[in-house]
Amino acid sequence: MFNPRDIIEVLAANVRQTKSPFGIPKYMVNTWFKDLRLPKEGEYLLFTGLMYQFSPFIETATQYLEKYEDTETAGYLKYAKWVPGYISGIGLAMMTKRKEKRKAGQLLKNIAYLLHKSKVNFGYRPDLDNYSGILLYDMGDQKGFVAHAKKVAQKLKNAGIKKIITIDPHTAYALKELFPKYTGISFDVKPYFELLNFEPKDCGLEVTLHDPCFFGRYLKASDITRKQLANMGISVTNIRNQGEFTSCCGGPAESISPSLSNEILEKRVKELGEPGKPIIAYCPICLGNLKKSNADVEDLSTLLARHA
Amino acid sequence: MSEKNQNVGVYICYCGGNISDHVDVEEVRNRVEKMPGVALARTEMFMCSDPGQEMIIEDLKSGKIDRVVVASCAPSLHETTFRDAINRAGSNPFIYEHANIREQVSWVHHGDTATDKASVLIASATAKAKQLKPLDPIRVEAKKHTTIIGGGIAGIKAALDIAQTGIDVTLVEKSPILGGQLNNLDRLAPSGEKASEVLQELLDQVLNHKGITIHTDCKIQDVTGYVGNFSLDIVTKSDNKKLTIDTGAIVMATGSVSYMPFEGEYGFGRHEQVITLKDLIPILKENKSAGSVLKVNGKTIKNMVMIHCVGSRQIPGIHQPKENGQLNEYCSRTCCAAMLNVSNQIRENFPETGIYEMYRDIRTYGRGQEELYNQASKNKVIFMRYEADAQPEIIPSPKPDYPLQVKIKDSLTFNEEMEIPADLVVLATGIEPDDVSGLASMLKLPIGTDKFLLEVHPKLRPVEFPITGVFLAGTCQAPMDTGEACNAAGAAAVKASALLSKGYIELDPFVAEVDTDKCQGHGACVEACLKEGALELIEVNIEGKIHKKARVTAALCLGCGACAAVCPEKAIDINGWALKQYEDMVDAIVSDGFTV
Amino acid sequence: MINKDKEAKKTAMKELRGLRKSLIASASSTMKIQKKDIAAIKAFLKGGAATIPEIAAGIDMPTDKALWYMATLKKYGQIVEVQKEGAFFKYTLSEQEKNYEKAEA
Amino acid sequence: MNSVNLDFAEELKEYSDDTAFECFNCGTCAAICPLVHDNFPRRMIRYIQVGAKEKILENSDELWRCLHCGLCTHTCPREADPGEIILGLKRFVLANWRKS
Amino acid sequence: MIPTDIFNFDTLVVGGGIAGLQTALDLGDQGYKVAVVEKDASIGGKMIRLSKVFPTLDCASCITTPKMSAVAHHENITLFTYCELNSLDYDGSGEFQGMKALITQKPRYVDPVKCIGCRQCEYVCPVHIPDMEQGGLSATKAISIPFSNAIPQLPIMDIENCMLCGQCEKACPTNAIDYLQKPEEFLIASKTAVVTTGFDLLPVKDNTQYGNGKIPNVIDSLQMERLLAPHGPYNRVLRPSDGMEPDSIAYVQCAGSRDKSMGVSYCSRVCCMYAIKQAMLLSGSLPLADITIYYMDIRAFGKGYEQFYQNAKAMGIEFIKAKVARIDRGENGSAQVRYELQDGSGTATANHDLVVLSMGMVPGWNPEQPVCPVSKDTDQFITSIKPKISPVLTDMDGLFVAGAAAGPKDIVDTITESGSAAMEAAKFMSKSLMEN
Amino acid sequence: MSPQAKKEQNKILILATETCAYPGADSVGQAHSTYPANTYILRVRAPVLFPESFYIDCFKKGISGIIVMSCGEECPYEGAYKALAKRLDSVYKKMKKMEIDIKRLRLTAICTVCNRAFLNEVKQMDQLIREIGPPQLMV
Repeated sequence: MFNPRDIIEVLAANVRQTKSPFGIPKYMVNTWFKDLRLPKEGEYLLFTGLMYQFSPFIETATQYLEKYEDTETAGYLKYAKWVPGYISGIGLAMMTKRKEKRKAGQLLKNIAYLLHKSKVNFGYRPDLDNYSGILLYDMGDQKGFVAHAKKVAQKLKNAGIKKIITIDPHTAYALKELFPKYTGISFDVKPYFELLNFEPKDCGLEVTLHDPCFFGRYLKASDITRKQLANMGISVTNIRNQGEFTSCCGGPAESISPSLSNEILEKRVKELGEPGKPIIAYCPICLGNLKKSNADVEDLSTLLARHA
Repeated sequence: MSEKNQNVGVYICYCGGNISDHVDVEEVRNRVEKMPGVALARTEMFMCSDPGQEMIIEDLKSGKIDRVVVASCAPSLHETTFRDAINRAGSNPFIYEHANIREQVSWVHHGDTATDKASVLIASATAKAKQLKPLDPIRVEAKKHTTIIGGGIAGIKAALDIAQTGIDVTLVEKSPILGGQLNNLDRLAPSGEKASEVLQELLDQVLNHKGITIHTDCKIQDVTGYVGNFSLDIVTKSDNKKLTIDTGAIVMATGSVSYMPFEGEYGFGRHEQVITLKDLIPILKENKSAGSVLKVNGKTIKNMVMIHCVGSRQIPGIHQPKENGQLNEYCSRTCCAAMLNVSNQIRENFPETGIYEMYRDIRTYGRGQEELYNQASKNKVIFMRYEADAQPEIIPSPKPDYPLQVKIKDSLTFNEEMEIPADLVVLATGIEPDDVSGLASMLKLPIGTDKFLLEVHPKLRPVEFPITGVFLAGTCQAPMDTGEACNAAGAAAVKASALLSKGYIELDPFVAEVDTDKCQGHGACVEACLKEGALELIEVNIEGKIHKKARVTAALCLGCGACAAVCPEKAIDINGWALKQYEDMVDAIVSDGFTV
Repeated sequence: MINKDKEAKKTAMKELRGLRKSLIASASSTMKIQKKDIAAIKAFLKGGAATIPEIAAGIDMPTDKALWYMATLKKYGQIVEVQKEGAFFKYTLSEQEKNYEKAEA
Repeated sequence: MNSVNLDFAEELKEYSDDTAFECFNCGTCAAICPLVHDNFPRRMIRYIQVGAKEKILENSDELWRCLHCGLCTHTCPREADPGEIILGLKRFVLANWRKS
Repeated sequence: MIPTDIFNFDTLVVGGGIAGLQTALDLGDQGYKVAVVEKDASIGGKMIRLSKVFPTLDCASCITTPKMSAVAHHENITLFTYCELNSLDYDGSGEFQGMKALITQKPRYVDPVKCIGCRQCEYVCPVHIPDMEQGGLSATKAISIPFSNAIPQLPIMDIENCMLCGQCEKACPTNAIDYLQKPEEFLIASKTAVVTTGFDLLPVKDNTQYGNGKIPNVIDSLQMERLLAPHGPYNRVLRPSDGMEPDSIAYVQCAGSRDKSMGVSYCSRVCCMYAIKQAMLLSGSLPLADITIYYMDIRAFGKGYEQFYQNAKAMGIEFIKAKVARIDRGENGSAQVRYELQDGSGTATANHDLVVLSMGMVPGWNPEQPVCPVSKDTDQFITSIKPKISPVLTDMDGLFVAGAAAGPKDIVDTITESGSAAMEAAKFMSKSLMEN
Repeated sequence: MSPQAKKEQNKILILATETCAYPGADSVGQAHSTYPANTYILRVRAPVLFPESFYIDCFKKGISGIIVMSCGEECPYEGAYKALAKRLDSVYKKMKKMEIDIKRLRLTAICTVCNRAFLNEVKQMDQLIREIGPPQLMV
């Protein structure tokens, strides 16, 4: 296990310097929208929080960290914070495969497509789409989080944004629960799948849904995804640990202890695998982590886009 | 028993196949018909049906029979049905005997053996029936008056309940005032009513009720009599005035006292800062001081420790018994909620006074009590848990800012030894029954090993004593809170009211009866009798000679038959269940029905 | 008069059967399965006393279901519990049932 | 032997709601936690209750093994919100580190 | 529709469990005319379904049956079993001013006058259904008398599972089968009413932590009562998954009680004692089995209870202070419980052949407008307006409550409270008598 | 009386208390559990009624075995059970003197639903008297 103190300081410094926990400049990460002609204005603002975009980089970072966990080198990590964030971040970016990056981008494109097909009036502003700071909050760096969140929220407020569509559970939680509490700025926040509206059809599929902790438990949104799937004729097999009782995939532990993360992942995959159906995730961290297990996993947006 | 031949009518039921599938009912009838003493034997598809019952009534009315045997299902199902039918025929219902040929024959035996056994059982029932005689319920005149002993909350409530149904009540209290333990309490857990207001609400009604006479400052000197007709001699303590109360029933509501810690128990008596919860409550009641910190005897209480289970849940070999050897192994039931209630009051009124509660198990079992516990947690009362064999230790504090330090091996903190500084240590002392041994021996009331008065059965007869007409309510029975004591009082009151409402009491006719001709006055029966006062030897003048004869007080007789077993002359027997009857039944069984 | 009552009852019963059609169908299919299951258990027990796991394995039935039938057949006197083997009890056909079987044959 | 610290709760207030006192130490959170099997998070909560600040700082690395999955909070019989308590402790410990 | 049948009584007792029976007896003995309305096919309530009762360990049936039969034979008491209470309210409009209860007699499809309780119908019925009187652990027939000592001894036909095959009709010796029976409504007018509607257990299926009732050999405490009862489904204690005699049995206390996350924040009051009692009975019938009780606080508060608890400890029953956090399917039919070791040595899992959940108690009846306007407390049990002076008083004049309808309660406290309710009802009636 | 009626020589007399054992025997009937038919159950209020001579006389009359089924300590008659137990002790003494096998007399507690215990008692007594036959004390 890495010394948490070192990790937090690295992340905090990165966010401070680059607005990104991994020190990767936004222009290098957020590219998915470029060949789409998305409107800038709309009733809703699509706010990705960059979580999906980060996921391939996190994977690379984890592979890197895994090698050094519990070795002497682990101790050197603390020097990382003296290296300007963007340098290490660019390094990370270079190490990450292009194919993985493209895949992550495709998920976002799918979501834009789904919203569009559901006739949701939304716009996208890359300048307003920033990392929410949630990792700092989770790590206990309250000051760092609040400072960052205030900047992000203020920017949105200044742009006159009131309604926001989020994609991943962490960003959704940050915007819905934490921003009002710590920045004093509130928005009407909805996860994208709440706004989808398709003609009912019968796909005749069966899947197992992995509810992320934040959607399942904190935001109690797992019924909405089930309703959407039911509408498509996709039935969800019930497992014991779902909805408010969902189990962690182990993803968030990656940065602190990759081996612990793997241990939890193994347990969760066993639970999800029991019905023997394809596993559907709807959180970039869960998706990335579950994929490590060789299980048949895909993102909710991919499934929906294929059948919508 | 008269020797004249009785005419027994025997009625055998087919039970729609239930019996007749296994028992050859007609064959049984043939055999029974020939038995001596049997006037007639009939069969019917359903004896319990109207035509079946009518048949019996007809035969009785026409005078063909004067004893009835029905052979059918278990007596628990239809004994009363047939007794009622006989009653309707104008006959005495006790000339009836039941033969159980379904549950104990056709449902458990098959073929010829079933038929044979049914015949024998009927023969035996017939043998008994021939010995039956008409019986009348025993009626005892009863005074429509109840005496309540003890003027605490249970006594007051019972008095009021009984009086409101129209029965006169006398309430006897040993102290000069009514109210008992409620006088020592402040806010009642869990709902926080003021004890004084609860008490006053009842007192107002009791004092104004015309049917209730109150004697305070009184002692009971003697009790005589039996149900419906008790007599109590009481005397006032201050001026020695004597008084006799004639009463139909008695309710024991003698209440309880608080456990007194021995010197040194948790530092009690050695450190002035160690007090009992009972001592703390009046301090809180009077403590009107504003400010955010509790003051006791002028001293600021920054932090206090409350210790549960003092004088309760004691374990032999671990706890120290009292001088009389008594160990309170029971739970005092009320202290957990009372402690939490006080803790909440203190934390809410004096937020700068910290509280540590040390417990073995938190027993907030009652309605609203768990909420009290939760509230205490919300109020930041800190709980620590000790095992019975590792009690907290109170020592003088090594630090100057607190007088005491409490050491505890806290199982909630992973069995670590903890030290808590304290300005005050409060002991939750348990409930002990008030000493009523004198009264109990006067009334022959049983006392349990826990020294509380002992009811007949906690579920069948929870507010009754084996002595008919004497009831119990409240904390003389076991620890209970105000609401529970009032419930117990209501339950005792309803029993007393039901008993006395008619002005007389009907008792079972199945009591012992002495054949005075046969009785030689040996007195063996009196010795064997299980119920004091039910049997006695009296002297009778027969033709100028004094003879000793046994006499039964029917109102006290249990009807167990212990007397019948020991009489060398067979001069005493139980009506309806006589030994002689059983002997005849056995004869019928051994002879397979021939000697009936 | 009696005939008239009989007719009326017949019509009412017919109506009732119509009304409860789906319930009756599901009850009879349940009954058929039960009959088969019970017959299988009894047939197996003709080969001698057996424990629940043995019966279940022998007739390919889940153990909990086998126990459920066993408890029921025991209650209605068709099966009796005999000796214990390890942590399990053995069950066999009751005398009554054996006689009945004989009579059938 | 541990002396209780009566003032720690006050110190912690800055970082966390004081729901720790609502905990009645049933241990559900510790047994349900999928990540840490060492009496965590109850150990931390109990340390808050008895004011064992040093113990918390000594064992602080454990806090970051919590992923904030929320299962403890979801199953807490008293609704003491262990998940948030741990988050609060992270803040407290981090602030302590940064101070030193 | 206004029912034409109106029955007049002094008191209506709603619920024929031990509380209702005791209330009825205490009123009947004083000469009041009492109606007892029971929703089940037999009176006796939960108590008649129990094995033995604490702390005396006498058999529940032996205590309940005499009270049941006393009520059934009482000249002042009338039983209405298998009846649904549709509404209960004070009615001051007409000539009669008092409680009016609208009741539906549910059809048994058996003529109660003709039936002699011979059970021939049950023997011939070809359809087996789970016997809920036995916790579903064995079967009964689609027409059956609910249990051996039921009062009245009348069978009930379960039309959901009846094929209308006519076999019962043929077998009945008294032509009591009536397939065409219809529900019948009637009114009971009474001066007072006592609600003794008792409790239910929280359903295991709603409890995810303990497996939603899907883990084999995890049963609730009432099912365990049946396993221990002399007339139980197996006549001995076996685990339901495969009939094995369990070697290790665990009790999970506060399953749903004292637990806001599971829906009941209050203490269910009786679970500690019945778990200890069952543990004692088990160690009697399975002397070699290991028995463990996982608990938070042992609440042995009543007369003789603490001594009972200490005896259980001395008998070798293991008490572990821990709240079980979750139960999982274990190996070979066992169930695995997970709990914290409170001494600080981490967490543990333990495998048991049989796990009994001491599920929390919830009200057996939910009076809601317009059925009955009596108030409920936050705990959903009927509010007691004078919890100190008389816990049986509700906010409706003339309507009283007793037993578990006024909060979880053991049998001893229930019987006492029932006496108290009978007293209040009697006082209410004699008061109005004097006023008139 | 048909000739086949008198064929059972080994009779068991059961004294069953009205509140416990007698309904217990009924409960066995409700369960349709069979037991030997040579059992004759007498409903009694409290067996303390029977003097020592009653038991001896029964044996003299030809009863092979007697089972006293009481309520045990839960007897509704306070103190009766103790007196009964004492009574039976002296009956045993007399039986020994008269060389009657004391196993012919059993005291047991049977509750209203003690089916298994009831059946056991009857079975054991039946086995016993089948082994040793009726008492040879005929007067």
